[in-house]
Amino acid sequence: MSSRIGAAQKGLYNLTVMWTFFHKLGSPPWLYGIAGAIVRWLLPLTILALLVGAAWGLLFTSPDFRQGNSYRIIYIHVPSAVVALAGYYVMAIAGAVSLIWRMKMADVAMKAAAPVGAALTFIALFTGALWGKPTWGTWWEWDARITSMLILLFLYLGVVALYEAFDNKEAAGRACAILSLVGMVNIPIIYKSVDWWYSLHQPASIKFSGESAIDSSMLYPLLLMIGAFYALFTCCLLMNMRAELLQRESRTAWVRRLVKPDGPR
Amino acid sequence: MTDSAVGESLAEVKDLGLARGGRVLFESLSFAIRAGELWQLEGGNGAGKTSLLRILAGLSRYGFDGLVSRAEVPLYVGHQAAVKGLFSARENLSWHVSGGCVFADEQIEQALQRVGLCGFEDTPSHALSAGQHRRVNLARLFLSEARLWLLDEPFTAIDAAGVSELQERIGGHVARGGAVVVTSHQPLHVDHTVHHLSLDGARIS
Amino acid sequence: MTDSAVGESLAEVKDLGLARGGRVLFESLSFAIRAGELWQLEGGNGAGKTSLLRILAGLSRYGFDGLVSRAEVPLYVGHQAAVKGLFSARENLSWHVSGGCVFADEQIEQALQRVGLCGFEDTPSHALSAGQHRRVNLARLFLSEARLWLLDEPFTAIDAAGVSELQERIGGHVARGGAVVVTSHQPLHVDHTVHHLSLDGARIS
Amino acid sequence: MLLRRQLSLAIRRPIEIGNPLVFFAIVVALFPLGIGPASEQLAMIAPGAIWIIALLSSLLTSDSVFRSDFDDGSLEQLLLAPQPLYLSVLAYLCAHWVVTGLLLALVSPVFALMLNLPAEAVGTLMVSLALGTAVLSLVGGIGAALTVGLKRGGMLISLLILPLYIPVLIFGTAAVQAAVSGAPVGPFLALLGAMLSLAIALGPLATAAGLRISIDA
Amino acid sequence: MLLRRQLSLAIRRPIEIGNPLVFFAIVVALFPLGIGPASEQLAMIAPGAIWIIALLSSLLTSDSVFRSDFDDGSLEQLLLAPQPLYLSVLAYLCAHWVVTGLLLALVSPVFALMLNLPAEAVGTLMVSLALGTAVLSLVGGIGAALTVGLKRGGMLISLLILPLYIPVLIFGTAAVQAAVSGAPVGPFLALLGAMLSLAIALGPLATAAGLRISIDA
Ligand code: HEM
Ligand SMILES: Nc1ncnc2c1ncn2[C@@H]1O[C@H](COP(=O)(O)OP(=O)(O)OP(=O)(O)O)[C@@H](O)[C@H]1O
Ligand SMILES: Nc1ncnc2c1ncn2[C@@H]1O[C@H](COP(=O)(O)OP(=O)(O)OP(=O)(O)O)[C@@H](O)[C@H]1O
Ligand SMILES: [Mg+2]
Ligand SMILES: [Mg+2]
Repeated sequence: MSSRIGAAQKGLYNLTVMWTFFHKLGSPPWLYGIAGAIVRWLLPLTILALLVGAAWGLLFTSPDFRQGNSYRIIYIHVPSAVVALAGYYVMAIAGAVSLIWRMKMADVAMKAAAPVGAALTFIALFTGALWGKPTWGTWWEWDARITSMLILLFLYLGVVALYEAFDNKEAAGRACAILSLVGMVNIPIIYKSVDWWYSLHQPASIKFSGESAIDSSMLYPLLLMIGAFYALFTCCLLMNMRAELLQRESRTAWVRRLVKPDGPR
Repeated sequence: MTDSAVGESLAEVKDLGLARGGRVLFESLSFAIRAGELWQLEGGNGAGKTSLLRILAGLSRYGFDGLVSRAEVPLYVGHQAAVKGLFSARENLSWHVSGGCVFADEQIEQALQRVGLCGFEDTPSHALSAGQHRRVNLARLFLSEARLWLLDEPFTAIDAAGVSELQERIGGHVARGGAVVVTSHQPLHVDHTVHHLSLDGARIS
Repeated sequence: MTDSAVGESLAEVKDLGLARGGRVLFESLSFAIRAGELWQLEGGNGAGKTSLLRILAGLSRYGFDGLVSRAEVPLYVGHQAAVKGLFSARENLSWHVSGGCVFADEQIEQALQRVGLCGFEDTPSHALSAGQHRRVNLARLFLSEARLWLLDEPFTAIDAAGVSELQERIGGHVARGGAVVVTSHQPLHVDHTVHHLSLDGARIS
Repeated sequence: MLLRRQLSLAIRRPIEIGNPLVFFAIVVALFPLGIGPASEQLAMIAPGAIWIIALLSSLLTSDSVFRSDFDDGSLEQLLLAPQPLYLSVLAYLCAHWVVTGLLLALVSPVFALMLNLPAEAVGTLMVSLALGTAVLSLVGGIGAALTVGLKRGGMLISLLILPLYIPVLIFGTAAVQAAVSGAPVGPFLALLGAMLSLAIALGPLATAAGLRISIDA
Repeated sequence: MLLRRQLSLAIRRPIEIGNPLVFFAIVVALFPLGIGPASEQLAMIAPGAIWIIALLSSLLTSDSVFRSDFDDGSLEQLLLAPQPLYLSVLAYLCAHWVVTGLLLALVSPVFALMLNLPAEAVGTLMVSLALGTAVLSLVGGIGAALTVGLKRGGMLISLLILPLYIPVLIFGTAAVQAAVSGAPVGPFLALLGAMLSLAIALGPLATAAGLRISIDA
């Protein structure tokens, strides 16, 4: 009995903690500070992981017996592709939060995620194209994954462009939130349809035939790079958010104090 | 001067503040618009009259501080005429987008007559003059059953005779227990107490 | 009341007649607008004021009877503001489509100051209020070197202070030997003889 | 009621209703001109070509669904109206579909003929066009609502909604190609139908929200 | 001066200039999606497809060359201005060409790559696009001027000007196809150049006359 009361109390306590946490999340100066703190330790770690992963992947693994050295681009290509896809969901969920709970900070997060995601998508496409030339003999192929990646890039660009087109940034945030939610409904549909469409025309798959054969000596640096890219995404996101916060709150007292610590309050 | 007893509140504003483009337009504005009241918003160009009316109407929903509540859907007449050039005056009214309820043909006929559009009922609206074009929209003042009217410079492009007819209509609506908020750069000549709300310094008089 | 001696004719109209939508708006109208004259076109909504001004400006070139001649290109201010929402007030004036001649920056600065747009020079015009938007266009009255001005309801959406400033400007232009034709539903308060041309029965007074 | 208003706005001029048709006809004529008149080649690309035309014409016209109402202030009145915005929006989009998609679906046999599409695929073409263009109109409405308040929407709307159009394009052409090759078309049409139901349920909601934002910006 | 004004209207927002590009990219992506990814087939239709895209994007955007100026009264002012209308119109159309045609010509190599066009035809593609789209802009201006005063121009403009576009389409694709097959491309480009001179001489005149009529209606 008493333990149940205790549990209930604990639940209540948790709820209040959650609530104050949410409340704090909604407070720009707090978010600005905490994001700064996270970036401060995460960024060096990310750079370290990137360096180690790159060195490991590029220098300490053996060349592939079929593709020679060109396969090493996988250490950039796959992580950026994976994180670009995940980034869209981060953006869309932030958009949903900002629409439903009217949390301004989610809005900021969504705005900050779009360009980072677009950049990662572009990197994935670019490295894929570079890789395609030596392996497939063509820069571009209308393959299911490639096509859906291209569409993902357009979805990201759409969000960025829509945001920029609005003068009223609050309205811009809501409009982008709607767009990214609609896009989130569509991503699985697009993926499935492109997949299906491709298999309809050319059932043979050139690309991922060697996938299962991936060697563990290649796998571990790859996993490390994927982790590093996730961290990189987080860092860029947080730094973007900090910049956006400063811009949005440029007229408030805390920003003024930040910029001119000894200025008039 | 007739002034009805204090009626129920049709719209209420608490602690309203608005800043646009870095300028504070008004701050901590609190008032209630009650049935039987006529309010005139005053202020120079760019004082924030339109912005305040749109907030009252519920068209602007964020970007301001404070609370706004409305008892019912108001009739809003904005800077734009909301008249489709391809439709005739009659069609514009009978298919008006805001009309959940459809008006009878005679009602529309009458309303058009009241705004002086006799003989122009079936002209496509893009072939009307500027003032006639606005009159098509203003005919809604003779049709609507909304109690709260929010009119943003309703007298624009209307000739002197039309203005006095409209002012009469506004006075009549207030006398029948409606409430009207008007912005206008001309003084109102109405048989009714006018509450002035000047936004130049954002104080209530 | 100053009235300059009869100046040269800047625009002339002979035997002008116009019918629109089956109604005769005016018939056998003949008059000349001379330097130093101020004309006010009068008439209710739909009387044909705008139509007449557009004929005078040379924008309407057929569909009427009679002869129109102009000495030079007039300055025309129509119902529409001709202000691009994407441009700031400054850009709107310095890149004005009608400007063969480019104005100096100080001139534009001054003109904007005169129409009370200090502090809004670089705001994109779509973020201006209705009256400020029209003021951007009216700043051309402080820049243009045209002698004949054709102003179609220039006081629309302008607040009381702005209207008297504009009327002063109009009076000044006429006094300096220009000619102005204005349509307005409000009486003009100018230090100058006003020639009234009423289109309600299309007679000259 | 609103539907009737929008439709009569659309067909106010007799010339208007013919215009989209002529547009389709001319663009259909462009394909042989641009690609070469070899008939087997044309037949091969016919399903794709007709679908691409449907897509583009839906795209181009959807920008204007709310534009004129926004410009003249009618949209404000619509948002203030007592009826649910969901229904009003549905009426607008339905009118848009009738004058673009449905019309195209009805005359598509002629174009199929011009591009040498086998006769047995024509029925499928019509049904898939009718279903698919309804989805296009509903999705296009979202883009139109989000961009209508922008001073320079420009081509932004195409960037926003073309990616969302792609599943419709893929399944639509797949259905027609299946019909050409004699494969069953049921699954594809069912998929288009499923997308349509999803679009009817969610599209007007997003559109309504978008309109509220645009009117406020 | 006017050219500068129009250009800066067009590129007021940095994001704006990217929009047409993205539009092209998406429409280029539609072709393989609609027609199928087989690369030799794509290469076959690539010249035609790119030209059709150029045509459509010129068509769609030319409607708006004078539209906003008409709506806000700037066009009246332009007609009253002292400078020759021929030059003003040329400036407007030139700005339109720069942000649609020239831009498309500059990025067309990327699209050629995506559609597997042989590399040796890319130069011809760029030159023919640059010349041809200039003609398209000039011709489109005539249609825009004639329809700008109509309350519902709608797709009327496409009806008016698409037939005039067709010679450009034919010679443009012919030039690229000649380059693909190794034939001399000079005659085709010369023809396009001749059309361009004709269009520069006559197009703005017709456009100016059309504007005067539209403003009067
Ligand atoms: C522009 C061209 C390309 C694009 C857009 C692209 C895109 C992608 C995407 C979206 C993924 C999926 C990441 C995930 O599983 O979530 C991926 C993974 C991968 N790609 Fe590419 N790719 C391209 C070219 C290539 C080429 C040329 C190769 C090699 C021949 C290649 C090899 C791989 C491999 C091995 C994976 C990992 C597969 C897995 O773990 O699932 N890609 N790429
Ligand atoms: N979309 C916008 N973005 C930013 N600022 C705006 C916007 N619209 C208006 N403003 C600013 O808000 C202020 C008030 O505008 P508002 O339209 O409410 O004025 P108003 O009192 O109605 O003036 P008027 O008498 O000219 O109609 C103006 O200074 C204007 O610059
Ligand atoms: N495009 C048109 N086609 C046919 N008739 C028109 C057209 N434009 C205006 N008219 C008619 O011409 C008459 C005069 O219009 P005009 O715009 O000149 O009036 P106005 O005196 O300027 O009125 P207002 O004071 O309302 O601006 C009106 O009766 C109108 O119906
Ligand atoms: Mg206002
Ligand atoms: Mg008038």
